[in-house]
Parts: sequence; structure tokens; C-alpha cells
Amino acid sequence: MTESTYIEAIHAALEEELERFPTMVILGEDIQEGGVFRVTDGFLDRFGPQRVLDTPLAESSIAGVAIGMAQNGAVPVAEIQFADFSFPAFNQLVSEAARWRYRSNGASGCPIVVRMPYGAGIQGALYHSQSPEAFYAHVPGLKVVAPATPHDAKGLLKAAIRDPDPVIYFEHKRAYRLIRGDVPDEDYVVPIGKAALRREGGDLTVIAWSMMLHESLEAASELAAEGIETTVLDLRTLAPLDRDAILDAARATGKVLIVHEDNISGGLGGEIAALIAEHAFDYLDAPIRRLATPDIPAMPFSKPLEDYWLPSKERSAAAMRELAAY
Amino acid sequence: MTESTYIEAIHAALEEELERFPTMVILGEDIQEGGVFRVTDGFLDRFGPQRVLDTPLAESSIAGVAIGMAQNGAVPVAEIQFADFSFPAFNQLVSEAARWRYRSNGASGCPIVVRMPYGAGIQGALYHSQSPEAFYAHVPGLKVVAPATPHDAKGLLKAAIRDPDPVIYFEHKRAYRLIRGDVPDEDYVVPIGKAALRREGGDLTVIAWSMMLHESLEAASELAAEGIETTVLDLRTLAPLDRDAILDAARATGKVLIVHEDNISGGLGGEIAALIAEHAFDYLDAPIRRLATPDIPAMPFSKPLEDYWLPSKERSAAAMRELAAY
Amino acid sequence: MTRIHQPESGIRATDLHRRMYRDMLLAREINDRMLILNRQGRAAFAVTGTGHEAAQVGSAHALKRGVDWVLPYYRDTGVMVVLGMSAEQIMLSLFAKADDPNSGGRQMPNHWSFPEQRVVTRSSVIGANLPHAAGIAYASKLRGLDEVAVVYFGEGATAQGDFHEALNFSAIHQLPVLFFCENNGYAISETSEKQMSVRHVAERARGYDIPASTVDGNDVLAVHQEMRWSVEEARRGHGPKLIEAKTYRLVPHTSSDDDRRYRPRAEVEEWARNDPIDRFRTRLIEAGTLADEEGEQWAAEVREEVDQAVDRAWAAADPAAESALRHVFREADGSP
Amino acid sequence: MTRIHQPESGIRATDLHRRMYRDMLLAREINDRMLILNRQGRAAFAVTGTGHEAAQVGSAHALKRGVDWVLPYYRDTGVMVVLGMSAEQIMLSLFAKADDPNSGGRQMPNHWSFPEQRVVTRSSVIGANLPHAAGIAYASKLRGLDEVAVVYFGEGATAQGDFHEALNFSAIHQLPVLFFCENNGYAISETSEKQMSVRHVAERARGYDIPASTVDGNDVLAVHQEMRWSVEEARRGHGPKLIEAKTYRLVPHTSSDDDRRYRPRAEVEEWARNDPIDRFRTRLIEAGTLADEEGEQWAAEVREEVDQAVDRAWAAADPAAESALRHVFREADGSP
Ligand SMILES: Cc1ncc(C[n+]2csc(CCOP(=O)(O)OP(=O)(O)O)c2C)c(N)n1
Ligand SMILES: Cc1ncc(C[n+]2csc(CCOP(=O)(O)OP(=O)(O)O)c2C)c(N)n1
Ligand SMILES: [Mg+2]
Ligand SMILES: [Mg+2]
Repeated sequence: MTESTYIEAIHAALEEELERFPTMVILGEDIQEGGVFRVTDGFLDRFGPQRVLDTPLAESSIAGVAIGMAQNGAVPVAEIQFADFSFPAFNQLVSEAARWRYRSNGASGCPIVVRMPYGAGIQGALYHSQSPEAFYAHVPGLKVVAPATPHDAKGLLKAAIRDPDPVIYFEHKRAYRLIRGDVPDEDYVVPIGKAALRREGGDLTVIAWSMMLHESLEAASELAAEGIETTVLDLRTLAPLDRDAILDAARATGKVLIVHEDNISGGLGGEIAALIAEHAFDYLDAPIRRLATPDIPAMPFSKPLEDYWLPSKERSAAAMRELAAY
Repeated sequence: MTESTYIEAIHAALEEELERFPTMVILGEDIQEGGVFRVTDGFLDRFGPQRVLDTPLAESSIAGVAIGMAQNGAVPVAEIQFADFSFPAFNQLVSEAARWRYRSNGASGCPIVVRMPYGAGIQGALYHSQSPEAFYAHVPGLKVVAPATPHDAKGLLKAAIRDPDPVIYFEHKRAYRLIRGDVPDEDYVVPIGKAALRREGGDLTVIAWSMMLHESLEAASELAAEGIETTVLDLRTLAPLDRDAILDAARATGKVLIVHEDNISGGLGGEIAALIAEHAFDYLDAPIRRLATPDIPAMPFSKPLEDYWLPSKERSAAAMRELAAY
Repeated sequence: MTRIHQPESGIRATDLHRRMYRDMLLAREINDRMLILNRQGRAAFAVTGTGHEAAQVGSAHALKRGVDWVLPYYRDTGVMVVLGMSAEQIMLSLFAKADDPNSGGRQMPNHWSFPEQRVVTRSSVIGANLPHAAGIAYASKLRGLDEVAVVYFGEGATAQGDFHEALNFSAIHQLPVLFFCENNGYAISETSEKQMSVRHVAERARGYDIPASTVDGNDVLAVHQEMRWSVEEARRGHGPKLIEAKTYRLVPHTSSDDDRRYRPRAEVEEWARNDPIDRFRTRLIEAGTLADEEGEQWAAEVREEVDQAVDRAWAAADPAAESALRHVFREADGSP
Repeated sequence: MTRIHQPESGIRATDLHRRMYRDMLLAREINDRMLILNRQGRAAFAVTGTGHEAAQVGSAHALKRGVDWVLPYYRDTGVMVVLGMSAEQIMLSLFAKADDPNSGGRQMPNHWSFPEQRVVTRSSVIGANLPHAAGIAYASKLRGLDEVAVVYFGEGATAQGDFHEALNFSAIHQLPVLFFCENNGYAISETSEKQMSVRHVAERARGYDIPASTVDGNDVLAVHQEMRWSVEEARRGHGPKLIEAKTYRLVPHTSSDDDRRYRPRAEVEEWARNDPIDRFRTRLIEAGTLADEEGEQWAAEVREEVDQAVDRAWAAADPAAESALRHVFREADGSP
């Protein structure tokens, strides 16, 4: 085990997989010089410009070219500089990558990975802060992951690269240098599709992922001091959802809070709540609560507006207390 | 009142609004010759090629050009030939139209209408059958409507055209010639944001829209013969949701079934279920049920596969019976 | 940059020419039959390439089968015939049968996928597969393979953003890709003046410094010659090319379309007089490559072949209903 | 199609030239100050146009204020100065204050919106506003108005599908749009060879038959002359034009960027010797349009103006937290 930051874990996963797969190609904007977040620092010298490919400023072709590469023996890992800029590539991801296997009746797959730095909290304003996971998690044929820890960041990225199907990999940009943790020294993967129980407690259940997991865990510690015991489930994979883990965690306490950064209406929290309301109904002791950002078009730039907008540890804790008291 | 088909109602709304607004422009592919569904038949001769505009085969610019027109005194009503082809325009709709007012701090709006023929049941296969409403309904700043009747088709289209904000208008292609109904002879609008109670009954509540409303109403009649009384709510507007109507309908019976054509995971049904599970929890007598298409990438072409895939009146009825008996 | 190729004056009596003629006949027969089967109510939908056979067969015969990658579009019955998809397989697709090699009945007819001939699956979303061709070619280059990728599309597709992005990427990396445009003058009802401000699709390639040519798409040999040269160039590492084959569809856009609403009959009739199959037959007979009676005999053979294909495909099994749930992701049994 | 304009040899001492010089000075001062304020920790983010002032000021002065539509991009401090956005207003935006006219502190700095000067709001999504310009121009034409729309962007933006679709649409309808590209050779770290296979952005216009020119973007008069002619042409109904102004940013991409990683210092220094403001001052002084001491005095005035702007903006109110919920849709109080 070695302690590393979230971004180091991603860097290491890419590096080790570039070593493992001689035809792996990473492609995106500015990645040769290391990328705007320095995730791909040093790769150009090590693996050369053919495998560390600077693309034109054109996201639809970043995704589309990756799809083509995957048909012909390359292992493409595309980067969308900010998840906010994945929308010009939406058609490629939804109509093409996601349906490749289905429409060919299983004759061929589309093993691409699309990395998307995402999330708020760095004053990125409307177009450098979004959490568009709900769009992609709604698309059958796409797998969607959103790791919270360096361990999972590395293990899920490796799993994504080795997966035979398209995977959208959401890496939280606020986590890059903020979140540290132990990472195994040997090769490992974290299986796609499995949530992780981060804390167990009988009073209520919080379901979260990525940065909101950390806020929720901090809130849970705070509440523990007040005698409220919380189960915290880290989804990790957002599609396909780990239904069993979700339902077990809901049944364990009968009270559920779901926390996410995306806006509330139509966010992934709705799907999770609906699963619970259908399949764990008899266990529920309280309304299913969601804490998310309000229905406004992404985070404003102004710091007071940003603070107002983003769910914080404090707001998590308040919602949890209220639910525990129900 | 005059009886007309769903498509006639849409045609009439466009025609009357083209008369009313001298700078209204309808734009899209093949609309000069009447459009692939004949919705815009006859308009070229009547209003000329500048106002009835055949665009290049390029959906991003259809939306983008409409956005520009709306800034400069035109009243654009764009057509995406099939809702399935709206994904190349996704960025324009989500990043641009939806945020125009918000990001200008209210200084300017983006009054466009984007009509999208959608829905399954005509053997349109993977790319001529989709119901992508959940994507758009998730976007703050967009209004989304999906009328079920000729009356609403006309009234909601007029409301959309006169609305100061961007509206996505989903018209069901299976409804075009199948659904008939009375339409007022005088000018009227159906307000965006208001659901309609189509049937009242104390045993259970069904929430649906567009073609699934008709399937549900037929199922409800069938069940009535068996002594099961159903409340049926027609959402009509999918964003912003009519929360009061949803919660009232849920509270009225304590048992809710939501039916839609879109695939289940991340579909709009999840949001509706979540609203109910949070805000009408104490009234619930049964798990909230959803009947939707399975999580596969859109409808297959083969008739047996299509039949297997699409929620039918029979499957609605079965789900309703089961819920009533809970 | 734009040049109209004239075919060589003397056609040599080669097997290739006979083969091409036969392929064109078969493609035409399949095309026509698909539309008839739709009119008879036996096929829910048909989209055909009647009139495009010279462009398709001439170009596809310039490819190395099993080596080059092919991304045809929904009109390209002729390309698929050259690549060895049988009439029966195409009819299995038309009837959406379980054994349809393209999609097992999941996609509309003519949405090709034929892995054994390196034909990759495509959607109905026009323009979206052009970047795929660029990506395939990039991988060929990366891996040092001698392959070329060809993507087929109509002139309408050239209005899409993805067209621009694919050409741009291919030109920057000098990839072995051919952009083959079957310009039939219409995108459903819209004439090409509504799609572009230049006369020829070939002119669109200028903004990328991609060499481009316009050929008579109803002249199978002219197409073939231009394509051969371009494929060789691409294979030699000289980068992408665009070929525009000017042609015409002699039929409605699809079985759902009524082209009488937007095309003058006189125009259709004039192009019918320029039918690529008639033109080629005349030349083959004049050159002595084909005997008069052979032409008739082949036509009869092809009809018979398609008759049988239709019968067998019609009798084949539908996909099992629950199979609709399969292949969303790779299954444990280990498909690719 | 591509031509490099030489400025006229003798510059006439006009008010316009003095005005332009003054605007360039102010734009530069604002640009530099924004970056400093960021380095001081007072501004969370800055993106500036240092080095682009000639291209921006020269082109914007060719527009009819309040009549023509302007869609500038994030580097276009100079365009906004010409259009009359004050240093204080720009600083309100930098500090994300409630009275920021662009977005009330919602958007990053330099995401312009200035309805009174027909500057429409834009996103950060590069390329996406090019079709907006086409739509605006279509409406002008439809309504018979004498307006021109100008959209500004970098050479990186020309790789986007929306660039193609916007040029295509504008050319087909011969719309009064100007596509003004500030080609500074870099899209963040990527040189223009990674964006395109042609040397000049102007060459990209060939595929649409859009007349295009390449001008020395550090020569304010050359830019101005080319722009004036193009705007007049567009206003006369002669359709769209593309102008490529070759320039250089003398600063990092944004406050978050470290350009030393990808740009040789020698290159930056060479361009610094070609600073558009120095060049113009020399010429104005040589021509007697500007007195030596005036130059210094103006510089001092501009510094003072920006000092005060910063102080006032800094002291201004933040937006109220709950105001984050406003203006998702039109409010009952009747905004536009
Ligand atoms: C993105 C997208 N938009 C619209 C359509 C509907 N559509 C199908 S074919 C077609 C016209 C295509 O014309 P062209 O590219 O010239 O090919 P042709 O059919 O003439 O061979 C259109 C608009 C589509 N399939 N995809
Ligand atoms: C669609 C999209 N992709 C990526 C980005 C991130 N990004 C911001 S500026 C930029 C480079 C733009 O270069 P260019 O167009 O040449 O303008 P310049 O900054 O050089 O003036 C990139 C990649 C973005 N804003 N939008
Ligand atoms: Mg065509
Ligand atoms: Mg640049």
C-alpha cells in the first residue's frame, strides 16, 4: 500500500495500462502537454505522440474516432476536457457507442473509455462544474462509474479499460489533490457494478458517490458524536446500479437520504428513490429524501451563489438529523 | 368544436400561429414539401420559402440557428425530423437554449420551440422510435410538453410558440392519424405546467402521458368492468412537473403506477416516483410501481421484438390489477 | 481539384467487368424486390439503391476483401453484394429474421454489419459514422497495417458537423481513409442546393487540402478506376481522398416516401435513360465482353436467385421475443 | 483567396486612429490588471486578450453600434471596450458582482452579454455560438433590416462541427454574417497544425465558397480596413465573409494555465517585439497623429481609470445568495 492522491491514482492507472496494452491510445485536448489538470503529465515522452494523441477541439470526433479505433484493435481512452463539453459528443456516446453491441446483435462491441473530469466546487461556473451523470446513466449500453477514493479511482479505471463495453468514467476535479488514500502496490481492479458500504449504522442510510460521499461521511462522523448512527453507501458505479446493495442499505435502516451534485429533478437520485419505493417499500419508516442542487442551469460563478448552490457537509448533516428524527 | 386528428391539430396550430406572427419561421428537414409526416403540408405555398425553411441535414445548426433567430425578433419553430436525431443538437439545446436567460441574468430569453416527432409502435426500429423526454426534462431552463389529445396538441403548441422560454414539444407519431378528438374552433392555449385528470377512481392511480395515456385509459375501462376504479392523470407537461397534481393524485388512492415508453432506469418515472415517495409518503398503501420499456437501447425492428418491448394495454391492465390487489 | 473522369474508350473483356455486371444485376434485382415486397405488405420497410449500382459496385471492387474496412450506408446493396452478402442474407434482414447477419432483425433493413468482411455496424444517424472510419484508419496506421477504410454516404450527410470533424481529423493525420459520396442530388426531398453552397461535394474537401474528384457515378468503370487509384494512394500512405460519384436514385427515398411530390417525372425519366446497368450492358456487348443472350440468361438467373432467397428468408424463424434483452453488454458466453 | 493586406503607407491623422489607440491602451490595461488581480488572489479566474488588441479594436470599429450584432469570445476585451462596456463593468464581472452587466456574476469573466450593444450571451462551449450568428443574420434578412452579425472565435473553434454547420448555412442563404477568427496559433497548448491541415483558417472557407482573407492581426489599420470592406459587402447583401487575423497571445491561456510548458520563450519574445500597441504608437507618432507626451499621458489616464474601476467594482455588492434561483424562466415581473 502506498498513500497517493486521487489524481496520482488516475495517472498511475493510465500509465500501467499503457504499459500493459501496446495499442492503448489516450486522446483528447492538450493531453500531450499533460492536460489542463496534469493527469497525463509525462506520457508523451514515454509513449510517443501516436499513443498520446492531441485531438482537434472537436468532442464529437474525439468520441467518434475512439469508437472507430476500438473496432480495429486499439484500446482508446478518450478525455473530454470537462464533462460539460461532452454534449457535442452526446450523439456519438448515446447513439453509437452505447448501441454498438446491441444493434450488431452481439457480433461486435465498443470497448472505449471516456474520462470526464466533472463536478463543482472550484468556481468553474456554469460550464466547468456540471455533474451530467444522470444523462449517461439513463442510457442502456453505457456503463458509468464515479469513484470517490484513490483506491477506487485506480481500480475502476483499470476495470473500465479492460471492460469489453463502453464506460464513462467521471473523475471529480475537486478530488484530484484534495482526496488522499491508500492504493495497493500490485495490479488490481475494482469491479464495475458493485457499490461499497463505507459505514454501518442503524438509524439511517445515506447513498452518495464521489465528492458527496466525502461530505456525507464527514456529516456521519459528526452525527455519530450526537448518537445518530448512519449507514453510508458509496455507489461507485452509477450504471448499471447495484440494486442489491441499494435495497439492502435501505432495508437496513428504513430511512434513506440520497445526496448528489446534479440538479434534483431528473437526477440519478430519482431513480434510486424509485427503486427503493418499489422494492423496499415495506421496510420504509420515513419518506425517501433527496439532497441535491436546485433546478437551475448549473453552478454560478460568484462564490456566494456557489456556496448557496452546492450541498455541503452542513446541509447533509441537517438533512440527516431531520430524517433520523422522523 | 370540430373533430380532428392529432396531426390536423398540430397542423392547424402552426398555421394559425404563422398567421398571427408575421416573423414566425418554421425550419427543418423536408418541411417545404410537407415533411416526412405531412405536418407542414401546404405551408410553403402559403407562407413562402423564407418562413417555411428547408435546412441542411444538420441538427445542431437547426437548433443553433433557431436560437439566433429568436434573439432578433423572429419566432422560430424548429422541427427535428425524428426525436432520435435530436442528439446531434443536444449541446445547442442543453448548453445554449436552456441557459440563455439564466446566464444573462434575465437580460434576454430564448423563445424557441423544437418539435420532435417521437415514440414507438410503427416499426421504426432503434433510431425512429425513441422517447428521449427524460434527457430534456432533466434540464432546468427547458420546458417539455407531450400532448396526448388533439385538443392538447393544438393548445400546447400554441402555448409553446407564445412562451418566452424554450419549449421541447414531443408529438407522438403513432398518434398522428390514430387519435381523434374535439378541438375548439376559437383560439385557445393549454397552459404549460398543468396536468389533466382524465379519470377518477378510488382504487389506484395511473400517471402517464402521450400514447401511454391512451393505453392506460383503455386498461382503466377494462378494469372498471371488473370493479376496479382508477384515477388516471395525464401529465401533458413533463417539465416543470405539475407537482401538486401528481401528489394529489397519489394521495387520492395511495397506490400509484407510472407508465412510459422510455426505458425504465433513469426514465421520468423515477422522478415522479421519487416525488411521491418524498412528499406523499404517509398516504402510500403500496409500493410505487413503474411500467416502462426494459433497459435496452431502443426498440428493435422485428415485430415480435417490438411487441415484447412496448408496454401494451394488456400489460398496463395486468400491472394495475396487481397493484389494486396489493 | 474537381475533374470529371471519362472512361477509357476501349473496354477490355475481362472477368472483372463481367463480374461487376453480374453484381450490378443482382443488386438491382434485390433492390427492386425489396420495394415490391414492401408494397405487397410482406416487408414493413425498404430502402434501396436502385440507380446507384455503378457507383457502389465499381467502388467496392477496388477494395481488398477482408483487409479493407467498409462502412456502407443504407443505399449500398451493391457494395454488400460485392462483399459477398447473399441475397438470402439481405432478405433475412428485410424480414427482420433471427439469422439476419446485420443485426438479427433488430435494425431496419440495409443497416449493414458484416464482421467477416470488416463491415462495421452503423446507426440511422446520418454522418455519425464518418469519424468511425477515421478512427479505424488511425488504428491501422498505429498498428502498421496495410489497410484502407472506406465510408459511403450521400451528399446530404456532408452538411453534418461530423463530416467536417472526420475530414479534418483524417487530413491532419494523413490517414488511409476514403470518403465516398454517392451524390444523387436529393436528401429525401431537398435538392443539393439546400445542403451546400458549392456545386460539387468534391469542393467541400478543399478546406482540408484533401484531394477530391467528381466522377460520373453511373459509369461503373470510371468509378472503379478512380477508386482504385485512390485506394492505392491511401494504402501507400498518401492520406485521405474524397470521391464524389454523381448519380441518381430511380426510386423513392424509401418505401415511406412519395417522390412524385418533389421530383418532376421528366427528370426521373431522363436519368432512367442513363441507367447505369443499361449503359454498362451496351458497352460490354459492344466490346464483346458479354454476349447478348448471356445478359438475358444472367437476368433470369439473378431473378431465380432472389426468388429463392425470398422464399427461404420468409420461411426463416423470427427472433425469440425475450432475445430483445440480449447483448446490451457482453454476455458471459464470450462474444467479442 | 488568401491575401495578406499591407497597411497603407501614410496614415492620416484622424480622430478614429486616436480613438483606436486609446481603446487598445484601455483594453490592454484591463487585460493586464485582470491577470494581476488573479495573481493577487482577488479574482478567482481571469482570461485575457493581451496581444489581440489590434485585431479586436480594429475590427469592432468597423461596426455600426447598436445596429450590428456582436458575438465576441472570451479574449475580446478590446471589442467590448469599443462597444462601450466600461472598465468598471468589466471589473464587476471579474469579481462576479451583482451589477455585472454580463451575467450578474453567474458566468466566468469575459463571457459577454450586453444587450444595449446587441452583444448576445454566450457559453463556454467553443464553437456553439457560430450558428447563433447565422440565425441572427437570417432574421435580419427575413425582416429586411440592414444589420450585420459578427462572430469572433479562435482558430481552435474552427475544428468544431458547429463551425462547419454555421458557415454552410450562412453561405447557402447568403447571410450578412462575418466570421472573424483571431488566429493566435494556439488552442491552449495545441498548435494550429493540430487543429487543421491547411495553413490558414481562411482556407477553410473554400468549401463553402465564402470569400476569406488573412490579415496581419497585429496591424490595427489593416484589420480595420479589411473588416470595413467586409462589413459593407455583407450589408449590401453580398453574403458572408471570413476574416482571419493572425495574432498572438502574449500571456498564458488563462490564469489557470502555465504556457511555459508548451511555448518557447524566444517565440513569445519575438511576438512581444511585434506588440500591436507599440507598433501602432510608433506609426501614430511618426505620422504626427499622436504626440509623444500624449501617449504617456493617456497611459496614465487609462491606469487611473482602471484603478478606480477596480476599487469601485471591488466595493460593489455580491449577488444575494438566493438570487441563484432566479431567471431560470421568465419571471412574472416581465423581463424580456
Ligand atoms: C441525423 C439525421 N437526420 C435526419 C435523418 C433522416 N433522413 C434519413 S435519410 C435523409 C436524407 C439523406 O440524404 P443523403 O445523405 O443525400 O443520402 P441519400 O438518401 O440521398 O442517398 C434524412 C434527412 C437521419 N437519418 N439522420
Ligand atoms: C467545446 C469545448 N471544448 C473544450 C473547451 C476548453 N477550451 C477552452 S479554450 C480552448 C482553446 C481555444 O482555442 P482557440 O479557439 O484557438 O482560442 P484562443 O483561446 O487561442 O483564443 C479550449 C480547448 C471548451 N471551452 N469548449
Ligand atoms: Mg442524396
Ligand atoms: Mg487560438
